[in-house]
Amino acid sequence: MENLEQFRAETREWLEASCPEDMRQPMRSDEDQCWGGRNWVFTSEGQKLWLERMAAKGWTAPRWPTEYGGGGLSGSEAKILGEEMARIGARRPLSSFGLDMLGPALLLYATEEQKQQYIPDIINGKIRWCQGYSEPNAGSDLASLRTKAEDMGDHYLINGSKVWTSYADKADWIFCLVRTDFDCPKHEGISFLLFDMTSEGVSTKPIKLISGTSPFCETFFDNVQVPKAQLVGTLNKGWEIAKYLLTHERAMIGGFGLAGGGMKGMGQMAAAKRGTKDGRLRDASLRSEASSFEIDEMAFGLTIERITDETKAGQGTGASSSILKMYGTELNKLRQELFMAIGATDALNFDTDSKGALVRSWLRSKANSIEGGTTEVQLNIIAKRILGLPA
Amino acid sequence: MENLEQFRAETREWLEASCPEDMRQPMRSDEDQCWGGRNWVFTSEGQKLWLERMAAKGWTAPRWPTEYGGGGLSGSEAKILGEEMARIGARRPLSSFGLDMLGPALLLYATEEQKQQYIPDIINGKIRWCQGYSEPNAGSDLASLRTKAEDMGDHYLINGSKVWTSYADKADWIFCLVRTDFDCPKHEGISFLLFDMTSEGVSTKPIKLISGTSPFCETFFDNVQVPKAQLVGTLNKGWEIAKYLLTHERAMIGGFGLAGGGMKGMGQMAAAKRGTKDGRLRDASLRSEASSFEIDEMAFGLTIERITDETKAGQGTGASSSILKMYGTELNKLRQELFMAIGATDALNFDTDSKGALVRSWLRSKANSIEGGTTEVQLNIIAKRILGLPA
Amino acid sequence: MVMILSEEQQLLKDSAKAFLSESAPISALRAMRDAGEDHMPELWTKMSEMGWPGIVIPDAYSGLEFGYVGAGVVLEEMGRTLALSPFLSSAVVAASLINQLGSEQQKERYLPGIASGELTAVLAADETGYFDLSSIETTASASGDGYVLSGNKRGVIDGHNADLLLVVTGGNDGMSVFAVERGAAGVSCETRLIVDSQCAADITLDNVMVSGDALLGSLGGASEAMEFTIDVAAACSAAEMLGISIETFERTVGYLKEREQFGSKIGTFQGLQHRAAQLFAEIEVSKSAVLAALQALDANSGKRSVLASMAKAKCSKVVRNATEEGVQMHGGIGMTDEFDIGFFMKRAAVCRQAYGDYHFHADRFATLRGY
Amino acid sequence: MVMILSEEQQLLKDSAKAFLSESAPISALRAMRDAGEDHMPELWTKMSEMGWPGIVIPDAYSGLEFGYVGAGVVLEEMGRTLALSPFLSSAVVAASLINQLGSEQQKERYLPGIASGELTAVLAADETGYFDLSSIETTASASGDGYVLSGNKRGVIDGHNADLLLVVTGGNDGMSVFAVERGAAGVSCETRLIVDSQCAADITLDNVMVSGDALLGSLGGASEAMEFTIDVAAACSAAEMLGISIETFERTVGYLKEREQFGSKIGTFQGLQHRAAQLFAEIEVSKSAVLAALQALDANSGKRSVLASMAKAKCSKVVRNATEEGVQMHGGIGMTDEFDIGFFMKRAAVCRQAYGDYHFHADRFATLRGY
Repeated sequence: MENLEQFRAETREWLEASCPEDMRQPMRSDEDQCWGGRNWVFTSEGQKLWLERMAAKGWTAPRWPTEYGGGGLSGSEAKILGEEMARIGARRPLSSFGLDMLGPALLLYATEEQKQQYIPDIINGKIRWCQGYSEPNAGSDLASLRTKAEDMGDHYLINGSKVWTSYADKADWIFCLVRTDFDCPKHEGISFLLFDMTSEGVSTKPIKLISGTSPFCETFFDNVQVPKAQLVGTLNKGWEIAKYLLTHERAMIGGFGLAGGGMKGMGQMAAAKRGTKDGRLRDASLRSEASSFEIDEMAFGLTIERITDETKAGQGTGASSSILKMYGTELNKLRQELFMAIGATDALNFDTDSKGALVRSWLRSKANSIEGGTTEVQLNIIAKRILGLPA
Repeated sequence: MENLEQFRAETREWLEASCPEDMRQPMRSDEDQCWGGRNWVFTSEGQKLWLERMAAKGWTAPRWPTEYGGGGLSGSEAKILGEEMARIGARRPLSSFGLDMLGPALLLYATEEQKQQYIPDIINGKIRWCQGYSEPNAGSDLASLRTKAEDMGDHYLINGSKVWTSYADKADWIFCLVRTDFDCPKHEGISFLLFDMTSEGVSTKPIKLISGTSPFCETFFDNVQVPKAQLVGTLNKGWEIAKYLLTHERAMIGGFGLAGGGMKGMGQMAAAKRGTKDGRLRDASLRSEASSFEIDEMAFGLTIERITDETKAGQGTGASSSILKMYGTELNKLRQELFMAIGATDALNFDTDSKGALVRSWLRSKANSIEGGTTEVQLNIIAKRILGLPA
Repeated sequence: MVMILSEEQQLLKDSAKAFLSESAPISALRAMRDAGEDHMPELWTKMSEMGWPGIVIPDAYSGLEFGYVGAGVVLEEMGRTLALSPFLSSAVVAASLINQLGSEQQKERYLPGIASGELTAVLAADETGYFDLSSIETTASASGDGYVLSGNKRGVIDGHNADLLLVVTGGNDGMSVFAVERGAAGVSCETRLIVDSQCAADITLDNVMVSGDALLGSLGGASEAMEFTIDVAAACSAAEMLGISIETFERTVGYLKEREQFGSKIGTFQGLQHRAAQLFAEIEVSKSAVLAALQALDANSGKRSVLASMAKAKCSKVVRNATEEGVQMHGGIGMTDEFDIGFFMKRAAVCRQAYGDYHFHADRFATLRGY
Repeated sequence: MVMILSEEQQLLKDSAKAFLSESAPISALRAMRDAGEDHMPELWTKMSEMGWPGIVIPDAYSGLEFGYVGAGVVLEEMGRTLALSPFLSSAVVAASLINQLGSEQQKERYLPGIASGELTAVLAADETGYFDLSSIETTASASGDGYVLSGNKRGVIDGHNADLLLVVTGGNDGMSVFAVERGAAGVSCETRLIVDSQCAADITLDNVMVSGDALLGSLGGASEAMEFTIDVAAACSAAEMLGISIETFERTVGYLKEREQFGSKIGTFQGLQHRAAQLFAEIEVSKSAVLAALQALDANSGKRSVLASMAKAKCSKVVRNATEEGVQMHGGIGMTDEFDIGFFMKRAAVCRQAYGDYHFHADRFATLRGY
């Protein structure tokens, strides 16, 4: 306990000294995130310094082993780091699919050489990764993928296409599910490959969403050569890694259900905008809806904490990522609906500047219950895997 | 139009003269209904007179043909009669499964002799009917019934049992689905029989519900002899009559979704009990819920009107009874929840006198979405028959 | 009142459907947007040739005097194809207000122009974004034979394209309405693109001088006519949302019948079947709500306001449900701009807010019902 | 705070589960009801032997000092078997109020008796039926060294069986609490059967004379302690509702796996699967709400009241959903008295109302959150 208090004090001091002032301001929009990578243009000197300083301590990945550049913190220490960052409103230094998704899978499934090669550049933000999972027409039936990797002796030859690849047009490397055996049930015969997006034969085409933004791409592979050393795990057993990653992704997307750090509560926001009467939000119907939402939001936030604590204590319930994904994304859709109601006619603005952010974010949220496994898929998983209901 | 105005004036005059004072009071509970039948004990002279007077004009069944004792009114006239009865708060003179269910089926499927024999006693309330449909373990799968009717030459021999028979212990006769052929798909081989509940071999056992009341029975048939003349429609084609009747039943149960005549609105009731502040219901959260409910209730009431009008105009949409049944019963469950919230701790009373009426009615309402075809069955019907979704 | 359309109303609906699917399909809206435009003047010309702008306007002022049920069935069809026009704002809402409040001279001056489609007018009432008419701060001061108007109006859809603004003023004397030419000195518009590809205008009135005959009705005497106008706007906007719900639902059910996943049509999954069936029932219920509200306007019945707020509140909820399910059941493709379903969600967002949102009308409903 | 049970808390939960399923299964409640009884004195004796009534009472007053998380896990298990006892009303709620407000002498006088189970006390606060403590009209007038109390208390569950009433008085001076023996002259009870087979008492205090040391704390000084007590009551009653939800849900899922209709197990129908999965998620979420509220009580944290009202509001909704789905998915048999599922719905109705219903706590939550 004393050590933890000491850790807290030192961390606080270091953060006070190291976190640039502009990295303590709330993010105004997604544009304020730092994604890193070969072609990243820092939006400010502060953003650059903040990433460098945090990466140097391994604190972009606080719990990963120090041998690959991670922070090597215990769970309790990492929690303290999070609390202390929240205390001063410090932004996350690096947003990254490498940190949130690929890294944990590499730590579990990759060879020592692969870990040495890929993990440090995830931690210091040198390489930006994207995820090649979904394919056209596959939809929720992810395992029906048809992108082909042929064994050409020293390399695989990749042909096919992916869809819903987040930021493929901005990423340096891709982690990708490919079919290496067509003569077996669909969940077998899938392998997990890593390759450079500048490889010859890779091309991307952004998909314009109803929100007007294009965070996703279609990605095409035309005779792309991938060295065999870039296969992770066992040939034809990639579905196991895929499932592990999907679980991670769900938990991450489920985090959408949480209110942003330091944000005002929904009800307070409504009261500030709509006005009060006798100390109560003027619109009684909106007040009821806001309180119902905040009750769920708070209970959901506590559920993430509880499940995290239970998992640490080895008491995890299995498909909890499906619960969090399903609940968190539905909650976020409701949150965005309430933002729209509070914003009233102003919220309808669709200008490309920050005035249109509200409605774009509202439209974007409708994908939450589709991406990373639809709400329906999560409900099926809960019904079958947790509740054991018959097929 | 002139004729209708004249009809309205005459009807108003007749009702004013003929409806006893105590039959113009709102019903306090189900106990105030008049069900008629051989063993009926009128609760007042007014109840007796009211039934006799209305039956004499055929106005217990206003639209049925005069040749069987019905009122012979047109749709517009019947509507006016209803409006004029509502105007003075006149109670329904006779509650009856004969009127609501069997009668319409007889008019459609029975022989002339059968109509002459059974319909007049339905109209004048001399015979009280019950309905023998559900069987133990059949549940929603009604057509899987196993009660057997063997052809014994001049009569059928009935063996088996029914469940959820409403008021079987108080009824004089039963209309009953029986299996007359076991060697065919389940929807075929079903026949529709009428017989006297005092027949040898018929016995009933009331089922106590969670509300503490016993409106339903188990009904047992042990070698009951039924004359062949009491078969309605074609042998083995009883399922057609059953479907027709289920549709009627659904529409009737869907009527639960309507507020009782002359009742105060939910919100007004809440305001009267909970109190107001600045002219608004004091509890803002309850107020929101009440207005949301009343909006649905009003829109639903209008939907019954619209569907009725469309049906009259030959524009009916098919499975509308499923929509009304599903929506109306869910609405009634919500209504009862709101009554409980408004009644607060007083509403928890479970005394057998009128103090316990609220909570019993709340408990009773939970069966609305089960009886007469569950909500799930209605949704299946809508999905498949109206929307044409694939099986 | 019998809750079915008369033969004339049904004919109008059928012809509106035929015309709109031909002349204003979704692809027309997409083309307009992609061209950077915010309205469809040619479509309005065609609608005007058919006399639609005169549907609710009395015969005496060159209207068709076809009533609100007529306007509603046209709006329902407009909701199905998302046709953009000043039909609701000018020909229905503004025309109704002028007809309620104006003198004989004023009606003669404005209504025939609106009925022909040559003049478009728009209500400039709200200043809060919440359609909170109790908070109007725009003032009218007497000045000579006329008035000077000052204030700010917010989020007036298509306001910058209208010829005439019906400016509502407030203050201690009560609400008044002035007919102000958009081009009048002191009137300025700041327009902004909104989500359904239209523009909304924030309008500033800076000491705008108007003559005495710009005042519709008496000074401070507009409350009753404004209540009527709110009812018109609510019921007719509900009709448009009904059309959006129906069209979105039909497209979604169509998709359920054709899309395959896990080796089956997704329409075979009971989870989706039940949600579709529930939504169908909700749409059936909102149909009745809309028709009753429109009929009550035509009859000017005592239940007019209750029914109008009921219809707006109900349809706001149902159209939200219908468009959300529409996107969800289409899955990823439903989120792409290339696919049409998102257009319905966007227009629905605008309709839900216009003339008072769910909370506004649920509150008004409760107040009208006495609690 | 780490959101898992400590080893001791888990042991207590396990032993409560074992004891209650053995000594107080649903069949015991049914037998009690059918015998025309309204409480279970023998069960209380056994619970007392195990020390349960002392769970939240400090060691100094012969309690176990096990805290609110401890009380909560026991209540959750009580919810699973619907065990009837004065545990919540006396040993948790009343004991907490005395412990908060009483002087050293008063605590020594009452708490050991409550901890041993020999003395039962009950809060007599509400007069409206809505737990509206701002409307308390019961008065306390000074009289000699003591006070005279007059007023009416409504719906005090098990009030006629308690030894001691904690009577809350109101008025301009603020709230005060008096410990009044139920047998005191001027106290009368009218009892009525309520839906879960207990009785509630409407209590009349007609010029009840009490000595000065019946006043807990200072005159008019009970507000803060009452807020704490509301938090205790809300969080612990939420724990009981959680137990009801879990048990009802498990029985329902069990039924889905065994019941056949249309030739299949009904658990294969995706419509039911999705609803069951959603309900499961809601129950998981309410588990966290309850644990956090209980932990905040033990820590007396600043978020205590917000969390308590959150937990009560959330669990009220979830237990309604769980019991409704329980009956619906069981179908006709779920409606029969012979089957146990209805007992859960009935107790849930009482828990949902007790110590403030959903609307009360949603409102309190919003107020505490500053809007």
